[in-house]
Amino acid sequence: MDGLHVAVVDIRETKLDIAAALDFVYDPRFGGIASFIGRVREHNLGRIVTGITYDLFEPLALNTFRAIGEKARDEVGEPLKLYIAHAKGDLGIGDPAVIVAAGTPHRDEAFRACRLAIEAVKHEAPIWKQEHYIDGDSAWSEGCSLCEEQRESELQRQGETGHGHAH
Amino acid sequence: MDGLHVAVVDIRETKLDIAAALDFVYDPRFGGIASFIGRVREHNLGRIVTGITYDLFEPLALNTFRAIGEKARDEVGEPLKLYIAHAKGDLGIGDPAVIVAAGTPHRDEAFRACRLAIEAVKHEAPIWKQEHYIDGDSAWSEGCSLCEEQRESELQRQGETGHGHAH
Amino acid sequence: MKTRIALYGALRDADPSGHVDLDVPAGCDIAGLRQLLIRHLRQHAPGIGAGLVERSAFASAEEILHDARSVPEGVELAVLPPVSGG
Amino acid sequence: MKTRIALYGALRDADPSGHVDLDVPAGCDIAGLRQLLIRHLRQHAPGIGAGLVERSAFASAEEILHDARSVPEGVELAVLPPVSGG
Repeated sequence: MDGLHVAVVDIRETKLDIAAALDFVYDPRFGGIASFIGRVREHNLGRIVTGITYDLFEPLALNTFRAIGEKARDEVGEPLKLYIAHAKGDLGIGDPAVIVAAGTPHRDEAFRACRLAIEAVKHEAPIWKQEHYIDGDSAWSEGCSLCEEQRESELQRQGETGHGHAH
Repeated sequence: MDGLHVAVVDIRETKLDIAAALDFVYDPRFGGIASFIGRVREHNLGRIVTGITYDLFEPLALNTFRAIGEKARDEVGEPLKLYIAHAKGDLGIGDPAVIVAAGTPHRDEAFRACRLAIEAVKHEAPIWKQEHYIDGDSAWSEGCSLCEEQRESELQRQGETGHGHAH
Repeated sequence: MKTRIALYGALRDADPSGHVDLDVPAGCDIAGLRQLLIRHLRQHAPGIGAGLVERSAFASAEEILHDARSVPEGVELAVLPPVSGG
Repeated sequence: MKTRIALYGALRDADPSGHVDLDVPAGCDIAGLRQLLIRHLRQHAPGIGAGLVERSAFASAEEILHDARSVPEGVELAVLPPVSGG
């Protein structure tokens, strides 16, 4: 789709760039630009984090981002510009891991497109986070299954217990 | 409140700066940063706009921004950093008129604080927009009454007709 | 007492000075001040509709003053037409 | 046929090469491939629980392949543990 930019950014080569994201979604027709930056936090589940390694299955991640763009356009309608970029590799505390920016004529559509996109990136894109802790230990995060049968039973369990995804 | 930055920016002196907003809400505890930029659009209600003049009652606007910060903190809890800045003066197409950025540990709180703040800035702060059109005409926008009695009857009318605020 | 009321937004058209000065009787409340302003504008700025002032709020630099509040003494006020920021 | 399956996330620990090669009978579906992978890992990477593979999806570079799909011939696949991006 036009007006969509998707990227996987190897952070050995370059950083995620919010200014580039905002430039991409700029349009004289647009009054509302909503954006989200996900950064590496120094704590998770009570443990002190020193860094995160992101692993991605790149071609499918990019395909997934494109599909998310189509879904956002179906959801909020035209015109829309959307930017989705995710980091790959070893990140330190405070480094941006993901950037989503959405530009639309009015703000409600921009917020909805931005939120829809970041939720889908987190729950649908083939990306894995390995946390490194201050004690030298590392662990791959508990994640969200992409397997249809598993997703259904996970969603059902969430409905029963009233818990959503914390991640 | 700590972690709150509010500003009215006279654009004869300087521009609104999204990078400054994102720097302000940075915190190693925060994984989610949501932001909104409102820009001048080239069209409104079918007319071609060439620019906008923003008039503000500054001391009360800043007080209102501070109250919005408290409300956001009550709504999403601690920790939260919030940045609210609105432009004053003559803006061209594409110029940023308002910037809101919210940083929190997780993304849902960041989105909610950002959205709450921009809605309140639009509906509660003493700010007026004069649109300039390509035919040389100008008009102050229809707005949202700050007068208690009027607000109640306006909200009631919206409920009856099912129309929300377009602005 | 004399009370100065600063004008904003569409109400700036009412007076190029950016304010109006009204004679306000002691004990007047904001609802009364509103009527005084409507009367003043009818005479000095007939282009401004009474409806706009009806939909406007009065405020000090600190807060909105609703209709039942007394007009504070010696304080410059502002009249705020419906707002349209963002 | 031989099918190469690339490993990601926690499943990378199953083989330092980043992939496993499985002998897949003709007509095998993804559900069958999953059982073959579980059996392979039980033997070669006993540290990987079968539960993780149960919760993983299989995919080509273009799309997720659900359980009823046939294993495509001559295509490298990937096994995707539960995701945690963002």
